[in-house]
Amino acid sequence: MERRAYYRNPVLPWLLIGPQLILVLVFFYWPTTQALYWAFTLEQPWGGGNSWVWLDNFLAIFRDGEYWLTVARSAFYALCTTGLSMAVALFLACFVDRALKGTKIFQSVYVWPYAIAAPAAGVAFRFIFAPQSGIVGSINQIWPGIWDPATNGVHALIMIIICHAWLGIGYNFIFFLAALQMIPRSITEAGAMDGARPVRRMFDLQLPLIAPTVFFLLIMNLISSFTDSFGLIDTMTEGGPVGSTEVMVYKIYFDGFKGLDYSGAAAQSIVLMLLVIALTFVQFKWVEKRVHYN
Amino acid sequence: QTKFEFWYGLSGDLSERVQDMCRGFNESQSDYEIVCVSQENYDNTLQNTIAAYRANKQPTVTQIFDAGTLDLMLSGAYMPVRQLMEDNGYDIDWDNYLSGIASYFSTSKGEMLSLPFNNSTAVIYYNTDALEKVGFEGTPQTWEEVETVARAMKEAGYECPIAFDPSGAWQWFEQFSAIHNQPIATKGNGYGGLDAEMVVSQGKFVDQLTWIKKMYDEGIIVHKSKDAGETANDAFVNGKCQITSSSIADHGTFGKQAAEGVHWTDAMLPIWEGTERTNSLVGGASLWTLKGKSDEEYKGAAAFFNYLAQPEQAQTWSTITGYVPVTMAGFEAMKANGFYDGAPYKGRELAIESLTFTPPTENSRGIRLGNYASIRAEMVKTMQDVLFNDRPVLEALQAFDAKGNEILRRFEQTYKGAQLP
Amino acid sequence: MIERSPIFNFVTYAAMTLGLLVVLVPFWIVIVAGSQSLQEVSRVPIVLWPSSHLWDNIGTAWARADLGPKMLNSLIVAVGVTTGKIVLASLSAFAIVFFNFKARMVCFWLIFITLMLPLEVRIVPTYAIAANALLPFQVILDTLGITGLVEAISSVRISLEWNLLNSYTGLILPLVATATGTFLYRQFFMTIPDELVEASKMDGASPVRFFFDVLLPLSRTNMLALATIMFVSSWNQYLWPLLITTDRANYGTVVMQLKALIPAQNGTPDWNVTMAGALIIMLPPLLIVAFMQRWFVRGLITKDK
Amino acid sequence: MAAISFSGVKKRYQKNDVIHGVDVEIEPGEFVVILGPSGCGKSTLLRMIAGLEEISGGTISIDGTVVNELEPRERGCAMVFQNYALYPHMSVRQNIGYALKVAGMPKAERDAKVLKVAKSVSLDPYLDRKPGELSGGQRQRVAMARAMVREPKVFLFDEPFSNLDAKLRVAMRAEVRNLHRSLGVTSVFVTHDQTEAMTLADRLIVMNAGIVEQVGKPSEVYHHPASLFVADFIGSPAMNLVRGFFAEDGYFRHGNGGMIRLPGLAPHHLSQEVSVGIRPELVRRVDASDKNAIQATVDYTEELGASRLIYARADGSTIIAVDTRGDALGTGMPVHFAFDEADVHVFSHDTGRRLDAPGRTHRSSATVSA
Amino acid sequence: MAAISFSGVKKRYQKNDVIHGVDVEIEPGEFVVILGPSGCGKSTLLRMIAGLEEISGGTISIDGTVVNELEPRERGCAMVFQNYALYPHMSVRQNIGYALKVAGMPKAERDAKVLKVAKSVSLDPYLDRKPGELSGGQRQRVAMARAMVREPKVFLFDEPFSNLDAKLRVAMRAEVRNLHRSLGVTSVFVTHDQTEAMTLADRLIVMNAGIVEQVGKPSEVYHHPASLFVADFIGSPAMNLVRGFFAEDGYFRHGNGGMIRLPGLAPHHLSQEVSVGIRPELVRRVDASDKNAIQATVDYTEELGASRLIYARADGSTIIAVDTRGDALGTGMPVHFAFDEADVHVFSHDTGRRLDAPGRTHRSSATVSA
Ligand SMILES: Nc1ncnc2c1ncn2[C@@H]1O[C@H](COP(=O)(O)OP(=O)(O)OP(=O)(O)O)[C@@H](O)[C@H]1O
Ligand SMILES: Nc1ncnc2c1ncn2[C@@H]1O[C@H](COP(=O)(O)OP(=O)(O)OP(=O)(O)O)[C@@H](O)[C@H]1O
Ligand SMILES: O=P(O)(O)OC[C@H](O)CO
Ligand SMILES: [Mg+2]
Ligand SMILES: [Mg+2]
Repeated sequence: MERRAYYRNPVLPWLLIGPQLILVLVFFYWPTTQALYWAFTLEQPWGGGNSWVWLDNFLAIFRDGEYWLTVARSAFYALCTTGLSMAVALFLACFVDRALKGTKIFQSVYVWPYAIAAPAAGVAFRFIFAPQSGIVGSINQIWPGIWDPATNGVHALIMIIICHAWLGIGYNFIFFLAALQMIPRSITEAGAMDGARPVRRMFDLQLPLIAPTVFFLLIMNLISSFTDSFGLIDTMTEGGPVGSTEVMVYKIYFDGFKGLDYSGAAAQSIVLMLLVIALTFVQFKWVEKRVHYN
Repeated sequence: QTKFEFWYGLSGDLSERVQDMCRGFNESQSDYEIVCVSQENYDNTLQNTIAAYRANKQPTVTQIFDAGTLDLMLSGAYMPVRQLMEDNGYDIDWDNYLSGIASYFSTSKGEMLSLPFNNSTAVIYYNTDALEKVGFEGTPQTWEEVETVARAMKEAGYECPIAFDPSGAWQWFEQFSAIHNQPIATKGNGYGGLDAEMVVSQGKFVDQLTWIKKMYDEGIIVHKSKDAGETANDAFVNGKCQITSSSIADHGTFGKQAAEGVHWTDAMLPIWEGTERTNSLVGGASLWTLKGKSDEEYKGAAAFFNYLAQPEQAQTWSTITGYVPVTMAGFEAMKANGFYDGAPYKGRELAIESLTFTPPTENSRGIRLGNYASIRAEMVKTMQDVLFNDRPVLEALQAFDAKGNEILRRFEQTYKGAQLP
Repeated sequence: MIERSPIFNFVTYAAMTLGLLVVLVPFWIVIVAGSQSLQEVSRVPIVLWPSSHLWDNIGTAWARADLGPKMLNSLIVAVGVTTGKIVLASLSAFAIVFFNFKARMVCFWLIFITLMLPLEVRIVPTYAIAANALLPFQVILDTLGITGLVEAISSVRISLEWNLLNSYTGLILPLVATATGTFLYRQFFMTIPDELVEASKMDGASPVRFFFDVLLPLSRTNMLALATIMFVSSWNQYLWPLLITTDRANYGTVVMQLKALIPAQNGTPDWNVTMAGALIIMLPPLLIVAFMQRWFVRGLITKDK
Repeated sequence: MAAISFSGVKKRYQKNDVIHGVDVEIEPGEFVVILGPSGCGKSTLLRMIAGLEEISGGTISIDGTVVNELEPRERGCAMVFQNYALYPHMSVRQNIGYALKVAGMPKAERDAKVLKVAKSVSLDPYLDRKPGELSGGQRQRVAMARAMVREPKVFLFDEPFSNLDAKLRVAMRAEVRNLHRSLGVTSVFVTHDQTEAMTLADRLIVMNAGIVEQVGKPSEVYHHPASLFVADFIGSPAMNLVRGFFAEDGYFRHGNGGMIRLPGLAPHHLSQEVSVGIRPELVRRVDASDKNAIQATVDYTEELGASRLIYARADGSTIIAVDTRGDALGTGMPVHFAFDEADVHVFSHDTGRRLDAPGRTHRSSATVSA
Repeated sequence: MAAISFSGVKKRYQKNDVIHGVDVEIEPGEFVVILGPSGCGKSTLLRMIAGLEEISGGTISIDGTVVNELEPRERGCAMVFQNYALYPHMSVRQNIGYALKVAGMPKAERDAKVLKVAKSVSLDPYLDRKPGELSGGQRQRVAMARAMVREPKVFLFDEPFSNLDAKLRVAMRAEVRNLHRSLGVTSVFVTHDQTEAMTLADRLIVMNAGIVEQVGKPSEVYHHPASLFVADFIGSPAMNLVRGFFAEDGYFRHGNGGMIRLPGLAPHHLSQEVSVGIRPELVRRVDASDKNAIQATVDYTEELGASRLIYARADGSTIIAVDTRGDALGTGMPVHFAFDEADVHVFSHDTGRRLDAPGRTHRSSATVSA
């Protein structure tokens, strides 16, 4: 949308936008440039100096089987949390969209998980899923060892995925509900007149019509799976056992700040940033083509 | 009055003891005020020190664990302790330090770079009631005996004969290698240069880990860790587990925390029958003075070091924790006092005995590997991998060596051209 | 809705109730466990009904994790970030939307790109600046030769330094720098009809006057929405405070303290204390979201268009 | 048998009644237009036929079957929505064929049918476009094709032209008329636009506030409004209406004090408050000499091109007249009007219903007699 | 001296010219309406007066001062926007008083002035409401009061009624008219609604595609359109227009093969392609016996209540006529039309301009002669 009414002033806009630009330059562009520099050098942990190594850092991570495992794990993690969270949220939004009496109460509670800090949820879910504690513990009493995220990597991953998905429910729900409510009621009614039953309408009409939202959420969830996962993993498993819950962000943190390999971490960071930019770019391409209601 | 900071990596009870110490120093004089900040654990202390140093906000004194020693040595970020003390007019008898300890923190020429402070070694702890129950007199000295008593305990209904925490790579792996005179890396565990290579998969630790795995599968060794909700130490002091291996530093804590009715004792780490025991590795940490502070602050630091070196202080510190006295004189004095003869301190002398069992060999004098903290973390993963994921031991250790070599090469490249001091 | 059969209605309520359980059970467990004694919480299976020890546990957690000063820190950071974002975002969005200057789109994209990359993703780069936030300017001055020039003239060596480690500035500023707010404001400003701008021009108002008299009052609800979102997200920050504060005692935030509350750090599996601690830590943002629901939902939604 | 029959149909939303009991029969093949002001319940009534709205009371039958409890898909109605409600993500072909697809018709058969219908409304060149790529008129036609393809028993239209511009509306009106003529399917069309209603309807249902005011042919409704509401609502400019009493002297005395001689009507409506009305186009401008002339003062005139509207005041009431005489009139000038008593309508003020003198029917079509 | 004068005013956006050079003088106190189809540049022209749009070429003067370079606030214009553009967060009082506040007028003085203006448009009971709490017509009045309070030299209106419903439009029309009459300020009013334009204007400016097609009184524009565009654009239903040639035999032969006898016009327009037109209301329905009768076949009719439109075909062209006779006509029935030659307009096909026979002026107002 282009505006018609503008102000013209040679100085004022710069004064207005200046502070923000400075912050962005200082905390984003400069550091990113510097990280880029790190990624092409070997930086001494104590900052004593560095040497230019061209693409060695990138080659090192790309040659590292474990790195690819982490990438694959991140992808798996992202897909699972995204899928699970969006499915639950969509399911709820569809029913809430029927707007029966009292729906408002359900609706407002569904938003709550949005407010919870990932580490807080992590701590809570860690208790819920602790093998010896009271909730899952009873199952373990019946079948000993059936659930043990402390030693079983798969269990640990499942535990984090569930927690992450839970955290995302609120956000996804809001967007789905808004998208569903934005569909003109007459389209649903036209579907009903055409003989389609609710489930059929869901798949033939509502889902395709909220496709842009689905896609937007897909991207936002994928991005959030790179970010929120840190707090969860750090409070729940610290990447273990045996690195089975180590995802890309966690590895960056771990290699960089725990392993003191700033250069390797910087290279990983650059890769991750490119990945996220690529995802966002894909979304924008899609949004351009988004469906319009007439 | 000059204020200066001291960061340390102890927490819980030990952290309280450090604070006592700091208070003592502050009360003993009025020129300086030391501010002691706990960074929770050794890893954090190293990381935070580095972060702070890069930001020019470093403390004057920081406590760095054994595994970070080489990192510090090459950092160029420290002021050698010997020089510090000389500059400020303190005369310290550097030769009085236990030789194993001194060599860990000194250059190849013997110059001490950091001040040994809380030093330890690993021992094994037994629940004496459990030993009694299975009819074992004294304490097992070999792994064969350990296996026998542990099996017997299992028979006798103890659910957790041996507590094992994979994050205890130090005691289970490094100390094992040292007392069995096994190299971890070539070039004398790195003392010979930055180009050392890992050799763990070629030594006795392969069998040791195989044994651990076997015991674990039989339920004789039980996994206890923070992740699992209870650490090995906690399980031991609660009486849930009967045998554990840990630092002598915990001797004091165990004494305080042992649940009612839990009786315990310690022993030198067991060795396998048919092997010669070598001295064990010095553990714990030393105090490093960082560059970039004012002369006044250095004066304070020197005064603090001097305070710590006073025989009374050294003795108090050893008493309230389990850390060994770091000077010959201190040890002799305490022995002469009869400190080690009765409860609750009996057993601590074993640490010194272990540390000085033989003159240090190439493999037991210490570890001089770059970014060793990361290598140790890899060992933790490796042990978990074997235990939890049934990864074949040899394969796992070969992978560990490979990974370790990567870290070493990276370190070598990062400090290209640097010489070990 | 068209199909109004009672069965379908029943299915709807059943599904919604199921959803309610999914969302609420974790909260419930936190409250239940947080109110039990050590014995109760260690019981297997656990009794899923609150007990009477909530205050004790909160007290213990409060002391153990030193939550008093940490709460204050969290509050300072959250309020600081929120205010900073709102001020900067509204000003820059105003410039981008209502002024026709050449670099408008360039500025927009410069800011916008940062939106795609949350702090966690660019943690290493951002950390690189923590030591001295003014380094970029120093480098610019150095390369332009200004440093040398000034030194030659006045024999004062310009050395800009601004350390962020262990400071509120360090906790706040990098978070303020993200583009979310600018973007939200831009979206909102775009919906202001041209005629309103023109009417104010006809009425003789200057741009600044327009901003304060018309734009700000109109964006009140948006401001609330944005404030809620920002408050929640900055309160919930974890990784950045973790890195930037080595001095946890003085600059730690509550969320960082969660880890300190997990049992096995201290021996006994006193999950009751942990949960009580988690409860107070998650409460402030939860309350805000619950109360501001109406506005913040609107704010969230406008984010995507 | 009626195609659609309403019997005592009521609708209530929560607390407020919206339809107060409608009884109407719609004959097979008829084109019925429901006309009324905004909010009077037109859409509600239509949507009750379609099954999109529950019926709170009474029954609706289609082809003799009570449909109250049937789902929309079971009623055999097709509907054209105000904003067309096309499926924006489907091509024209898919839009038109969706109902058939849902019904499980094989693809080949379906495509043939869609093509046939599309041709009949000249949409065949656009079958692969999305609705977003069509003009307003074309979209409108897709909506109609979608309704037609199901061969419904009843066509329902809810203000289908309200989003179109004036020119297109006229064109679409013609299309709907042709469509109805060629298919002969019973149709119900809702609008609040008089011109649309008048030009399309076989029969009009005029509604007001949930009540059916009049049912009848358009000309009947125009010339013979059954109630004060209809008289006022239909026709633009609106009918001149004044309230007052007839007196025995043959005069009508209105509220503002003036009087009009209406000797033919007066005797029949004595002693009750009534409103009398006459359409502006039946008010003739006459010379001052005309014996029945009412004198008035010009308030203002509105130029309409072919004619002009005169707003004038006489005895405190405003009179609107359509003037086709060429001579200009300025504000404040005197002007004279006359009309035929036969063109005057009388309504009870109490009931709002039309009052016809016994044995007298209003002439059913107007003649301009200037 | 003209209140507003345009001299060679041009506007170009990036690449495309939107106003191609306008020269018009607006007299003090005049009410001028700019009328034209959507996109023809009406708003652009108005906004150039207001100073909201830069002037790309030519000059605009207000009261003799060239205002090209002045800021909006310096031009002494007030504007009423299409959607009113009220400040939604301010009360009516604040809305009206905002310009005064910006100008720095003390509160007491300001309040008095606002009250006075508000009273004059009957807004005083609503002074403390927000625009959201007002009806459409009230908002409209706030917009006007806001413009009035500044006592501008010129009032500008940009389609101020386009968001109102039909009844309200008529009422607001009257208000604007009264306002203008009582204030006597020069006003420029933009609309694309003919009725609005015709009924409001002292003078009309008809625009098309950035060009002024005609400037004149409403009746002049209606009865004497200066171009084919104006002829076609003004009037509803539109003028009947056919293209063809006049022949020496006194006949007009149109493109579809038919011919019409126009002996009076033919000699003047020989050998050039022209369009001839006649307004539907000047086409009389006559009996078959009428000597000038043109025979046609009814296509369909549209009932308008007072009258009906007949759409018929004769010789391949469509003729629209307004019929007020009472007898019904069905599709396909024959019908006969006649008209006066004097009512016929002739336009050059090349230039689109009106062609008048030398010495002949079109009679300036129509008389229905049925
Ligand atoms: N879902 C609803 N809940 C409550 N009242 C409603 C609902 N839908 C409609 N109404 C009310 O019912 C009355 C009739 O509405 P309806 O939509 O049938 O009017 P309409 O004649 O179609 O008007 P329009 O010409 O504006 O479309 C209105 O007063 C409206 O406010
Ligand atoms: N900012 C702009 N940039 C480019 N072209 C523009 C701009 N504003 C208007 N136009 C073009 O100028 C022409 C005239 O626009 P204007 O708004 O004056 O039309 P209008 O006569 O007021 O139409 P309407 O009745 O639809 O309001 C249109 O073709 C329009 O597309
Ligand atoms: O627990 P401590 O202090 O004896 O130290 C053990 C190890 O040496 C740490 O690396
Ligand atoms: Mg309706
Ligand atoms: Mg316009």
